[in-house]
Amino acid sequence: MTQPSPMIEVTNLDKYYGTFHALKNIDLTVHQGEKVVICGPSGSGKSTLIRCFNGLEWHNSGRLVIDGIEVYKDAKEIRELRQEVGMVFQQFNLFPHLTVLENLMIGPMKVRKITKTQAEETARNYLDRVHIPEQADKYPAQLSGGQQQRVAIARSLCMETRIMLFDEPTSALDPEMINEVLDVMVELADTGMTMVVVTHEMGFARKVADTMVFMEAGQIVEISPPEQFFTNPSSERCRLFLNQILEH
Amino acid sequence: MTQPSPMIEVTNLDKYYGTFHALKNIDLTVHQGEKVVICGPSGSGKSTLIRCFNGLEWHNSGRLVIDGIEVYKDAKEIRELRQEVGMVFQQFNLFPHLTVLENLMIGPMKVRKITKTQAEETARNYLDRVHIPEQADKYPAQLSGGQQQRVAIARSLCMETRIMLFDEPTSALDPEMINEVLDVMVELADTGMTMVVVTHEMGFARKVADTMVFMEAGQIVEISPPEQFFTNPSSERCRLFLNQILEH
Amino acid sequence: MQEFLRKIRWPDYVIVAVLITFFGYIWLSIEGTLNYKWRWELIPSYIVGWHSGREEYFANLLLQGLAATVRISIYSGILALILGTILGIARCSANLTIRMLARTYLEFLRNVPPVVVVFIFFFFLSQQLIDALNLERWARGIARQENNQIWTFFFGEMRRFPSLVSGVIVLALFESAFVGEIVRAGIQSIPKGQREAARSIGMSRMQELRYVVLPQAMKKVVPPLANQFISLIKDSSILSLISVQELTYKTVELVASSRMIFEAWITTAAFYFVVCFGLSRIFARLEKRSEKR
Amino acid sequence: QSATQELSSESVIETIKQDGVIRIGLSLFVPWSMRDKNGDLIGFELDVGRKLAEDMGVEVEFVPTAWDGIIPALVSGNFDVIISGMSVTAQRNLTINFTDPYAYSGLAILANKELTAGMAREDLNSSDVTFAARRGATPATVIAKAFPEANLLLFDEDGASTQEVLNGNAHATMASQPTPNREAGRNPETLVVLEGELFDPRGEAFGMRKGDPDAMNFFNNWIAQNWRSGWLEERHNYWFATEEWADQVAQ
Amino acid sequence: MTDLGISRGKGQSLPKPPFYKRFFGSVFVSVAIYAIIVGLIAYGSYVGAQGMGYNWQWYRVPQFLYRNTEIGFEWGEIPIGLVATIKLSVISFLLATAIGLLVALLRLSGLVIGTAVAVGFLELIRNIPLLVLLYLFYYVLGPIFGFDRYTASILTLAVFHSALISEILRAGINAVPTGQWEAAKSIGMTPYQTYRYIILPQSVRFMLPPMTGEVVHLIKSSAIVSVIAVAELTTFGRNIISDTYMSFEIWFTIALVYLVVTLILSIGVSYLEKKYAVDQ
Ligand SMILES: Nc1ncnc2c1ncn2[C@@H]1O[C@H](COP(=O)(O)OP(=O)(O)OP(=O)(O)O)[C@@H](O)[C@H]1O
Ligand SMILES: Nc1ncnc2c1ncn2[C@@H]1O[C@H](COP(=O)(O)OP(=O)(O)OP(=O)(O)O)[C@@H](O)[C@H]1O
Ligand SMILES: [Mg+2]
Ligand SMILES: [Mg+2]
Repeated sequence: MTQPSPMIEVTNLDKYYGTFHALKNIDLTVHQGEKVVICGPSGSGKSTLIRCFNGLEWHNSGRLVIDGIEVYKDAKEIRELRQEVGMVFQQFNLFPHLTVLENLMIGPMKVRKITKTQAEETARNYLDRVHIPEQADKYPAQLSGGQQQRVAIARSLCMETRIMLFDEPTSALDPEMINEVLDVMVELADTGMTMVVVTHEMGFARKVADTMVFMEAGQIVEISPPEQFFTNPSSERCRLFLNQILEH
Repeated sequence: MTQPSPMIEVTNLDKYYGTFHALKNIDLTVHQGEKVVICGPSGSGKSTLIRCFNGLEWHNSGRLVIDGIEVYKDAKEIRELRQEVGMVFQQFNLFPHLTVLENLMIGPMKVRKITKTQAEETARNYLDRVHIPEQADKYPAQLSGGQQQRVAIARSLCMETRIMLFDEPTSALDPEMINEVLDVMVELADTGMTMVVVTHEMGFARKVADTMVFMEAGQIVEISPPEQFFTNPSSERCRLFLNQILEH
Repeated sequence: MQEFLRKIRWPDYVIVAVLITFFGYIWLSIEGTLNYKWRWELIPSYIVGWHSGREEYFANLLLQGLAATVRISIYSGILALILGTILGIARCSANLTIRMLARTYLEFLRNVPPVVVVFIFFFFLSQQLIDALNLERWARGIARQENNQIWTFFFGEMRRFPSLVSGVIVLALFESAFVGEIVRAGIQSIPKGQREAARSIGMSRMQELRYVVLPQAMKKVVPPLANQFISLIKDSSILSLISVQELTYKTVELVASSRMIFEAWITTAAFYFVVCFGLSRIFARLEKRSEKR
Repeated sequence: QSATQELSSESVIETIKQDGVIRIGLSLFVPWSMRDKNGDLIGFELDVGRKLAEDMGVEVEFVPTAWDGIIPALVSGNFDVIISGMSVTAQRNLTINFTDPYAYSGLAILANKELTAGMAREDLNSSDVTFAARRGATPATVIAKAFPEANLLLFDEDGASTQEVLNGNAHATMASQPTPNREAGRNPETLVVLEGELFDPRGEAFGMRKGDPDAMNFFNNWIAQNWRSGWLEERHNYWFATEEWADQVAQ
Repeated sequence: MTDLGISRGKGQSLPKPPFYKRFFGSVFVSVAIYAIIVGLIAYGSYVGAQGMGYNWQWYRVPQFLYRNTEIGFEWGEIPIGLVATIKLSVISFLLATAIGLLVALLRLSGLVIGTAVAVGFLELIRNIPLLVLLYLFYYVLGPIFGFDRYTASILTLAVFHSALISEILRAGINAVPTGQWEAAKSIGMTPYQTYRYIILPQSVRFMLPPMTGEVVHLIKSSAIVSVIAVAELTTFGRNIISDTYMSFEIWFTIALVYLVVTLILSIGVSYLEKKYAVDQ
């Protein structure tokens, strides 16, 4: 694998919630076009880490460089950063008072200040990409979970971001709907988007991941390519975790 | 397979929620010691069906005979029925204001009117059986999900019921905890308890089920032994569902 | 301090300026245009005074009123709790008749102004009740006795006992509606799963209520009940309209006798504030502590 | 039992004798009744009530009641009689009975000393003079009738009109005695009560529930006696004309 | 597989619920019993009061609702009072909303002194009885700022309810899930844009029902200004009573008028609540 320019560089990052040490000395580099899958037990800090990547949480020390720009706590800078970094949440977080189309258009129109027609064109384009062009005029509450999550992905894509973060995008879904979302994510991966995904869907990880990251108790315990990660993880804790997950 | 006396007999059962036809013409017999696993897509009526079995819901027409007694909507009789039929819920539903031990003892003491010492003895006995004797004095909120669900199972067992119903007992659990609950259920199955389990854990189903039931849209689409169910289901819908579930 | 000053931003200064102007204006108009003669020095003697006849310290009007307010609040709080719990359970009853009766009572009380409710209850209910029980004679009998200190401690001046009783009844009836709603909300906030679990181990409806629902509901109900108690203390001031001798009424009397309008009302407001605010702090702290446990 | 016997056994006089106590309803109004520095009730009514009880040979119990609830409270039996400086009006009389008056008080003029220096009562009827009064109250109508030439400022409060006179914004106001006397006593350097006959004097009487001739007879006779003996007048003078009691109260 | 006939051998079919249970359980019977009980209570108190010598004069009540004089039709005191009450309430409510918005914004502003002032104001208002507040405004602040009883009542009601309204507004804003803030942030919106396009449109839904409830509350508390004789429904009621001494009849009529008005509004509230719950 050649190594293009790094999109996310984390060095020595620490993060506290009050006195609770949530992230301990994290080092991680994500290159352009790379797909990173993060897994680990509940409470290990996976969400906290990727929320740092688009400034929803602030690190207390260490360096975090996104696309060549170091992230500080500055309202204006961080807003620009967020336009480069899309995020898909476990709970979808669609805007319930707007239709699907409006959900997709509001970001480009209000933040990027593009015209309504242009925004609508982009929105319909991405709705196609997530395979639900026919739902454009419904409200989020009228959609199934899987459809909602695909809208959420499209909403991020509409901002034409260069990096996409996913925080357990399928764990709030019924088993039957997990696939349709994962399929969209696989397609997205094929376009060459830089992706950081927190998930326990190991089938998906096997298919798309360039790098697997295993976290525990706020630390990164293992970073390795998927072949090695699934067959021969270097840490005992990671092996146990995989067994638990894959058994049933 | 010999056919001992039937514990649950459902004939021609229909159930409406208002005008919504939730169960349509259900026929099912569960014999003593038999393990039945029910699966099917969300909203297909699985919960509704087993909730009829211990009178949490009322059928509108048809016959439902539990252990030889036909079930009508009569508060007193149904209470006796419930002492024969235990139920384990998806959300555990432990009593949060009581310790684990008190959770186990309150039923036998207040309903069966046995003495405190006796109740405690039974309770400790069943806590052993679910492998958490050391948690007796904690409150439910202090336990992990898996431990809570095992307490819930023990609580049902303490009533010395003859039939146990499980409604997706593992679906609210973190992946790591599913196993410990399933293990307890497998052990329970080995004791010869009559069990009706709604679950999507097909590994478990393969291991213990005598009969697999597949429901869709309020109807039983398929009843067959597990060998046939997993390898060669007779209905197309069922096959599709299994594919969905087993893929990842 | 440095830290604090650093956090202050320009709108803060605007706010401070507005406040200073406001209070400055009040001060100027009292001192300048109104010619009002402050007599704050008299207020303490109306709280605890030196009795010129009996030659001893005694609780004067304001403190008497405060004591009466506290008594009334406690007694009607207890009564309202009992009535309200019954009402709340009735609201969740399986029987439609009981539910509708409870609902009627409640809607009446919640949709009619407290002032109107107080007058209606006073003239219709409590006076009749007092007459029927012959409370007046009984209370006077006690007031004439030599050793009535205990009675006086609990109920104040025994000759005014009937007025205390009607105050307590009126207030309790009025507040019971709100307590009832709190209890009902508490009962209904218990997840359906809890009732189902109770039922599926064979409990009867009573057992379900007694061992599963009420114990949990009680815990949830305590904080809103505490707040309701504070409301009750405040609402008790309305009783002054039916001449119950509590703090507000005593203040009216004091103002009528001494014309210390400003001082008396400010003092009374401060009394209510201290009692209510103090209680709300205490309740908040207790709640936090019980949460920790 | 004959009808008359029945009537007299239902009289409030009977219950007073039975209970050994007379309950008197009153509402605080200086100097009819007020709280002294000890928080005890004093005033003209209290003297009247105590003497009445003493003459009847029973205890006395005063029931302080808000003014606008005093008649309903009497009707519903909270006390036996109202002795609270209540003047006799036709409207009130439709609902309760009144005895013969036991006191007479009327309106007096309270003037600013400086502004009205050297003026007689008649001089006030001029367009240079400004009166202050409470909107809708009797004084306002009386002023308009007695001093048609003068200006009249209307306020919502009794206190407000006094304050206006005190501040020199109005020459005079009118109020029922003894308020003017007291105000003048409190501010002797600025305020003065103009000499002369009281305006519109009305009688104040005891109020009773209807249909009780026995009590009516008893109270009327008691009032007549004490009027003749001069006791009522003496007490009235003490409370209304003098300031001897002023140091008992924080005025 | 199974013979249904045999299964009867062990357990007899259970009897249906007994007749009396089904009888008392039915809606019609329940409503009938309810009506009987309410009727008995009403009749009992009527006869009871009469027995105590109270002289019911309901026939005198209609003249206070309307009159047909020579001049023509004329509204009575009670409808006039009701209009006054509503006017008083509406003015107070508008003022209260303005003050409440100011206080809520101060609290959410993050300003050090601003927040402290807002909290101080809220605690002060919340811990003083409305009646005492009214006396403070009328007797203490009235002369200072030179306002009359009507202004004093409006200010009292507005200030008292502004504390409650500011809490409603704040709760409405806080009721929008944090996920919405995060989603808006993560597509790069500014705080102002987030408020404008995401938070406020959603929080209106949370605020509308309690705000309507607050109107009902305000109408009820407006009755207290009768204490300082401001012309409104309760004051007129008390005036009528002091003229006619028909306390029972008039109080019941007044209560009924309030009940009708507030019930209509309450029904409106629950309609709003349902409507917005469905949209959700
Ligand atoms: N806002 C917060 N304040 C305090 N502690 C927090 C906060 N958010 C998270 N934590 C704590 O930080 C730790 C890491 O949380 P995080 O959400 O990153 O875990 P996670 O790996 O995403 O877990 P999960 O799989 O359950 O989502 C947890 O112990 C959590 O309790
Ligand atoms: N109390 C109720 N009132 C009205 N409809 C209901 C009620 N309970 C369930 N339903 C409807 O009945 C149908 C069957 O519900 P049920 O809970 O039995 O499904 P399920 O198979 O258990 O689904 P899941 O896997 O999601 O638990 C669903 O469409 C549901 O919406
Ligand atoms: Mg997480
Ligand atoms: Mg279910």
